[in-house]
Amino acid sequence: MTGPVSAPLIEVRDLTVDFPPGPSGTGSGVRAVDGLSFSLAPGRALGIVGESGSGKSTVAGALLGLHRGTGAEVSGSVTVDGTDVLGAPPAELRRLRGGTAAMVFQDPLSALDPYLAVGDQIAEVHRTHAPKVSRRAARERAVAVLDRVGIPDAARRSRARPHEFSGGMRQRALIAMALACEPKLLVADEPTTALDVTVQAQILDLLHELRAETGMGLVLVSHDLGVVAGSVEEMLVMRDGRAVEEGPVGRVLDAPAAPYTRELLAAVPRLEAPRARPPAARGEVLLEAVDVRREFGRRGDRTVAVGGVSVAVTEGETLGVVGESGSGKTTLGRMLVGLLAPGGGAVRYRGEPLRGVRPGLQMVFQDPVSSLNPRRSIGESVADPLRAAGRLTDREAGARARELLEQVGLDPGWYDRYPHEFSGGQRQRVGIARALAPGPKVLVCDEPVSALDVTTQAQVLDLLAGLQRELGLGLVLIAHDLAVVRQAADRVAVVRRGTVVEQGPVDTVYDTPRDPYTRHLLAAVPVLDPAEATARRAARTASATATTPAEPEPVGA
Amino acid sequence: AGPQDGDAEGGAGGKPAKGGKLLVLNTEPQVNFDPARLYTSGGGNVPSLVFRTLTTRKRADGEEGTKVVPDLATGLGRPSENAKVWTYKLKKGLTYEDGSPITSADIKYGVERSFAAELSGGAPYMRDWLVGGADYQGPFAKKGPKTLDSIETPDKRTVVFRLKKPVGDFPYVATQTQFAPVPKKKEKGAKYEKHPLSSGPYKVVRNENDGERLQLARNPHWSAKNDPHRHDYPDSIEVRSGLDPAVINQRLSTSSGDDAKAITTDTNLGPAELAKLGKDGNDAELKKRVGVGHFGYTNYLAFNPKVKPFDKKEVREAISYAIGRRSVVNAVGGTSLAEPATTFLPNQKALGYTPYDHFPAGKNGDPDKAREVLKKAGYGKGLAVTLTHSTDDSAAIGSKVATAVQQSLKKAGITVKLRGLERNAYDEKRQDAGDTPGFFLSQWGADWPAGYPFLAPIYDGRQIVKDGSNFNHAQLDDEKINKKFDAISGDTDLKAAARRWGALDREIGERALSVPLFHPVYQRLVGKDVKNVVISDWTGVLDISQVAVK
Amino acid sequence: MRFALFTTKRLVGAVLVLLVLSVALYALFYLVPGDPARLACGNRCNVEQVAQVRERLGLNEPVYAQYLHFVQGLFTGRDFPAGNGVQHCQAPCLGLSRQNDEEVTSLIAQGLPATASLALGALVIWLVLGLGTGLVSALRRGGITERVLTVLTLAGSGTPVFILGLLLLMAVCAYLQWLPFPSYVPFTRDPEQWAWNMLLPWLSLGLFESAKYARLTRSSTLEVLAEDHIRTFRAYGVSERAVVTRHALRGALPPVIALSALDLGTMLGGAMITETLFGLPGLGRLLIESVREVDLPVVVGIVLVTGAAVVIANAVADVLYALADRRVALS
Amino acid sequence: MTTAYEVAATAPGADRRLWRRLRARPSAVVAAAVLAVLVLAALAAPLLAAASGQDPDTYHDGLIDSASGGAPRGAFGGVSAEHWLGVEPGTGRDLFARLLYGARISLLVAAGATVVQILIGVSVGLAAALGGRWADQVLSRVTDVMVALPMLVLAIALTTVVPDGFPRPLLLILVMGLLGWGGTSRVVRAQALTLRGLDFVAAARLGGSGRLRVARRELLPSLAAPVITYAAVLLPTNIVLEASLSFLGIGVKPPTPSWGQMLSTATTWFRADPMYVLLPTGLLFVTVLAFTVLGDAVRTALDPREASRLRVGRATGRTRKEKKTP
Ligand SMILES: Nc1ncnc2c1ncn2[C@@H]1O[C@H](COP(=O)(O)OP(=O)(O)OP(=O)(O)O)[C@@H](O)[C@H]1O
Ligand SMILES: Nc1ncnc2c1ncn2[C@@H]1O[C@H](COP(=O)(O)OP(=O)(O)OP(=O)(O)O)[C@@H](O)[C@H]1O
Ligand SMILES: [Mg+2]
Ligand SMILES: [Mg+2]
Repeated sequence: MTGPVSAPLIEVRDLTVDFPPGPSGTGSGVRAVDGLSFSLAPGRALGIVGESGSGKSTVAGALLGLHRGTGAEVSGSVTVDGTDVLGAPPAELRRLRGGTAAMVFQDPLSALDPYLAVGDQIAEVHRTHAPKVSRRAARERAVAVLDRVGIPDAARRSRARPHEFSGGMRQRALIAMALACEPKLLVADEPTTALDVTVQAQILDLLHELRAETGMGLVLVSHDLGVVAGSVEEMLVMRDGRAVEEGPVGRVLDAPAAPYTRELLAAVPRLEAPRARPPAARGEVLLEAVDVRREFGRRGDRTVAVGGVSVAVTEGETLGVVGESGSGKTTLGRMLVGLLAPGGGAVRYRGEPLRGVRPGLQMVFQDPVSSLNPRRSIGESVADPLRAAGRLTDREAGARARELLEQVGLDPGWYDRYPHEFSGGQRQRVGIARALAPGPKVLVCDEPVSALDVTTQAQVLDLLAGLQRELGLGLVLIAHDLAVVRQAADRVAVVRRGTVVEQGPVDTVYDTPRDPYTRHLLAAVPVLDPAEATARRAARTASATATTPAEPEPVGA
Repeated sequence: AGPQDGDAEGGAGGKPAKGGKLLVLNTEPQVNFDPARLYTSGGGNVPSLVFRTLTTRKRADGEEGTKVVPDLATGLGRPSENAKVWTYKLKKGLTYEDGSPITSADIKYGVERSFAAELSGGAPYMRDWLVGGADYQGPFAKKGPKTLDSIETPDKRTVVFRLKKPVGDFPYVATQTQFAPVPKKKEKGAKYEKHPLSSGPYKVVRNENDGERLQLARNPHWSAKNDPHRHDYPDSIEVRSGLDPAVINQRLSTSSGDDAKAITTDTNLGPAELAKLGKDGNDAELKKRVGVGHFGYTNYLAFNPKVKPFDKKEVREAISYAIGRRSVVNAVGGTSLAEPATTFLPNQKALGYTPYDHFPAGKNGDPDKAREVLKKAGYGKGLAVTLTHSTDDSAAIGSKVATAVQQSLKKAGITVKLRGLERNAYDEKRQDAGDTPGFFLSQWGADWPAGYPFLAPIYDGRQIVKDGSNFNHAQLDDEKINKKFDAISGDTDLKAAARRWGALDREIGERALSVPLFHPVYQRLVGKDVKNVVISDWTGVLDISQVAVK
Repeated sequence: MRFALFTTKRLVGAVLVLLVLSVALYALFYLVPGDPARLACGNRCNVEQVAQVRERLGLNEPVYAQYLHFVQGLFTGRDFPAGNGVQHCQAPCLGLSRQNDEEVTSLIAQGLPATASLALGALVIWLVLGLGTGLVSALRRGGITERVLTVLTLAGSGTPVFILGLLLLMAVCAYLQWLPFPSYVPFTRDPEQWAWNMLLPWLSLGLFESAKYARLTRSSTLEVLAEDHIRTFRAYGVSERAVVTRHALRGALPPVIALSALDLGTMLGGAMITETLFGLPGLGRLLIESVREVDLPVVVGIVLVTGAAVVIANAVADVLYALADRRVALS
Repeated sequence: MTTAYEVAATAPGADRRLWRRLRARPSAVVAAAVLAVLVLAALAAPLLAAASGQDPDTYHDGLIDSASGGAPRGAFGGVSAEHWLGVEPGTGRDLFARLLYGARISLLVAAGATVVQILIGVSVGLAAALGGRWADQVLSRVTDVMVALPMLVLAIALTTVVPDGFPRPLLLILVMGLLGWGGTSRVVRAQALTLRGLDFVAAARLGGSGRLRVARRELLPSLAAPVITYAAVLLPTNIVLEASLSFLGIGVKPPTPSWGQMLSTATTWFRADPMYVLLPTGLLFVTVLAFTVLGDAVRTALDPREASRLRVGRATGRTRKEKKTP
């Protein structure tokens, strides 16, 4: 407000952020951001990309002075719309936060107060920056912005509490909160990471539209190059707290100067990439689900998680299962390995009905963090199934576990280490080793790579493919990332709300999708080419105006 | 004796006058308020405001207060047939709180109903003494006689009791609440206590929380004319019980607000409060408000000679020699709260106190003499015994005394193992004639100030109770001694009888069947506006019927 | 509707457990030394009298029969022989006190007001003190204020009630003479006197309990303050006071409410020591006395009533919790 | 899910880190030191008492004033060269020795009771969480009632039922332990229920582990942190509880001293002999305080939130180091 019009909206000079050892002397200090400088003109959009831990969120936070009072040591200078963020007095800082620059956080599930109505929260923030506004007017404003971000029936929904909103709606609400104060800058830290591709596309489109409408600046933080490609003009690639490459988005993606950027680009799985391996010969059917169904909850609020699905996996074959969040993929996977009893239909393993778990069917879990017991060494975790089976002596089990670790590409010497000492990709490997321990015939992998960096993703997928070849495993690969499935699966089943809408060989389904839903999904996948992205967005907007806007999303996604 | 200066007007001094509200702060709730169920010496304290009895204790300070005086009756009773028949004549014009007359039949009925199982709890003497009393089951009994023929009411004012044997103490016994009149038509069984019909100066207005809160008001039909012993100074009396003793004493000593007009009828000053009294400068005023009371009571070590090694008299003697009474007295609060005892009978003329010390132990015990005696008995190398006691210290038969005994016997080479029992278990154990422990703490108090109730239950061989509550712990059943009990108890000359009881106590003492430890002394504190404080040696507590708050 | 169903289910479960519990209590107190008949009869009863009393109290029946009669009385009421007539005890009949034939239900009804007064007042105190100090110390974390408050509240919990209460009594009533010594006045008789007289008991029990609540409030406030949504409001420039009062407190309350309901339930069984100390005619005192006198019907009666109170409080706490925090589903 | 996982993640191989974190808090260090001194003093009670030339049982009738209630003669409750902390009113027993010996019982009973409470609580809580719907229903209701029971009453009843030869400290441990496990069981059940939903439990089941094995190998290690934290709360509570039981007359039997037993006899003496009250009260208070401070410290140290995480400071906060570039 105070700065001259021509002045940059953001001016970051030599920003360094150190996180000192924890307040009670834990760990060593971390230099999260190291001498970073960049600037952004008003109304422009900047994308910050980089792998996990590269310092993206720290930079985003520094723009609003969020590190003040946390013990982090910040040096350099950050100026946003003429305000010296690091040195401004508290009142001015508070005005900046929300008033000048608003932040949209990564996790929409937890970023809203669970106890208050969404509308009230937005109104509260609005009144913080416009104290003269009456309570009532603030509420009206909240409804207006909610309506603006596409919440259907905004007046009614504004009285709902966050848990009654789906993930996409919550993210919209957060954006609405930002809009309520009419900021000049929107800082969005991974605004779509937790969301489905279709919802992600909607949110990105919304941001795009709002920028066009209000002329605000945008800083978009993401680890997904595709997300950034279609939404910003400029791009900053970070690694270990430093800028690796910076420039207009088209230039960086087309002709990356830094080797790291090239590496990053190469690892991104592509929807249109041809399959890297020959299709597996269809062998004997190992595992088969026949019209399985499963419901949760009691009479009052029943959800049908899986409503009659039939799939089959043969030896040496990979079956991909794709679908949006909450479509029942995990439930199906758990039924396939016997962790969950089907509520109807049957699962057959080698022709016999499955009752309970069995060594031949194993699963690799979605979340590499919670799937390992943090209190047990990884070797113990891997050896445990062997010990439980009781066929091997303790010593033999240990030896076998080491072999397995080696097999998945881990150093057997790490046997005694604990999960927290490993990266996500390594943990996922441990999970695979453990699943292999009982000598399974079929491995169900529930989103084995969704939590991983693109580079790590590629490694894990390679590992699975190798193992499959070696052991002749039947694989079920559950994923919401369509590109991943295209790369790794032989056949694919597209799930929507607990039923399979389309099933067939990968190429057929991807190249000539028959079901509209499949087409819808494919269209929502972000692409790396900015031009292509703009074209797709136009197409999406056109079809959205043609049909009704996004269908109401299921609650509790 | 009453307060320090001994005059009967304690507290603020001046003449007592009518008016005001008296507050009574007590520890024990008056759970029972039925005259049949009460077991209180001299008709109790609060109950005796409501229940007049044939005779009553004299409301006077100290020794004078051990005398028995007529109450409803015109005299102390006329003995005949060698004190086996006692005849009482009621005063004229006696009425209940509702104005209806009190008749001799009501006295008879009151005694009869105390035989009912529903109304158990009273003193056992009538059951033991009245002709036919042993088999009578009270007026509600399904089988057997409904009335007791040995109580006769020849006319409305005369009641005659026929006893199995001569009883010289009958006038004392007639002070108990079982001798309060109960009109048969007001009988409500166990519920009678909700509203017992008053014959005394006050009546029950409210009884809440099972006797925890009592509200008494003047009985308009009571007349001082035919009750020279009680007074009705306060307009109303409120009894609040269930209070912590320390709190009661603190309230009385602070004496602020209503507490200035407060007394307690069951709470003694504790050691800590006495220590405070001695130390603080401004406590002259407080000391004035403390009255000293004596109640015939003895705490003693009891032996059961049927149990080894207490069958050897030398062992019992050695323990008698070894006992250090100073430690024991200190354990219960020092010399202000206990007097060391060498006799079984407490130091009261009415009881027949005759001093003796058969096994002199001095203040701190005589361990050398004890060892010597032990050696004779063959325990030269020392002796290990178990002392059974209660875990409840409030009655001074608890762990504190036991530990003091343990410490003093240790010096004589006697190792004492303590066996503390919870109150009920302890009572059951020591009163179980078949299984009495060899060595335990016990205590005994007088049901009335005379030798008979003090000695007979303890040493009369006929009083050994097989399946009930036995107090003849030593299970002494000596023909010669039993005869003496019969002879003295028939003596209607109470003074002469007292002397004879004293001689008997001394004689039994030689047998070393118990080691008297101490006689408790009571220090009673009253609020600062309380007047006319009277503490008799019969009850040892302040007599509520004399108190004035104006 | 769901809450009602949920509560009913919990209650039914609890009633069953309470019945089982009463069996255990019966058995336990059956073993307690001290012949109840003899205790009821009095000190100097002879064999025949004790036998009569035993028969009258039904103690000559085998235990299981006694227990069955008790349960029967609960549902249909019971008749007891009394003097020249019968004493009818209406359902739910918990029996008669063995000490003086009072109906247990009426004894409980008489003791309840004092106990409830104590529990409710103490609840207010510990909520005010606990929430207050907990909040302040959460806000001033690491500061001197927090340390002082921590030590103060701990002083409450580290001093047994019987010391704390006595010290308060002596300080306030004896030394400073600010208040007369408390003596219970029923609320219905004189609400003002009631409050003045309950003040010290409330304080001593409330202080003792408040430490727990201060700590709970502090930790749950800190927990909420560490949650992501707090970050949102701070990042939008909302003032710290609003963050704490509007957002953190709301999240910190449910566990405090839940624990309060529970403690309240437990306390209805009588805060024995406090009642003893202040001479409150409540259930706690009655209970202790009855245990001493092996007055089984009273003991069982009070324990059952308390048990029921706690179970109800428990269910209420769960419902409150779920109402306050919609994220928690009733299960 | 993350929060549940954080529960599990509290101290993965991080026991060393835990120590480091604890050491970094001065209050925790002081508390630990106080407790160490107390425990050592309790263990060495006979030695220390002998060093002062006293024992806890001998009466000194000469040191008290029999005429005024048995209060100790001399200042500060009879402090002297022989009796460092004075003597007990009524008996003249040495207070220093009695406090030392008392510490043994108080700490032993509190620690023992805590162990029993934790053992039962953990077993019941785990069984409820893993045993299926019926087991859960039954055990949860039983737990409700356990929590509801007036512990003091049952304690009174139980102590009278047990044969009197039974060692009292053990009895107290059992009574407090057997009646006081409700809270632990609830905590454990709740934690176990959340943990049970975590993937590593499913993984263990897939690996062929039965319920017992899952409980032992997967859940128990992760429950350690919350249980330790809870135990740190239970311990001081149990110390006070022992005192309360003694107040009601069902503590250890004399002449064995315990703090609670001393306190219960001391209450009336606080004006006549303040030392007699203040010493055990003070000790009890210090112990409870130390346990609580240490418990809080352990809990914070075990709190995963202390680990790195983007925190947003208050607007009023300042960055610690501000280098302004021109
Ligand atoms: N509050 C904090 N305390 C200590 N270290 C921190 C803190 N926040 C972040 N870090 C560390 O700083 C580095 C950069 O973190 P940052 O969150 O900025 O990365 P990021 O690029 O956003 O990663 P991601 O993609 O996983 O969100 C990491 O090593 C991280 O562990
Ligand atoms: N244990 C459960 N209890 C109740 N509802 C459940 C349970 N597990 C899953 N559901 C519901 O069943 C539906 C399908 O869930 P599922 O986890 O199988 O989906 P998903 O496709 O794996 O989703 P995501 O991609 O988010 O992992 C959802 O609506 C979910 O809320
Ligand atoms: Mg980030
Ligand atoms: Mg899933």
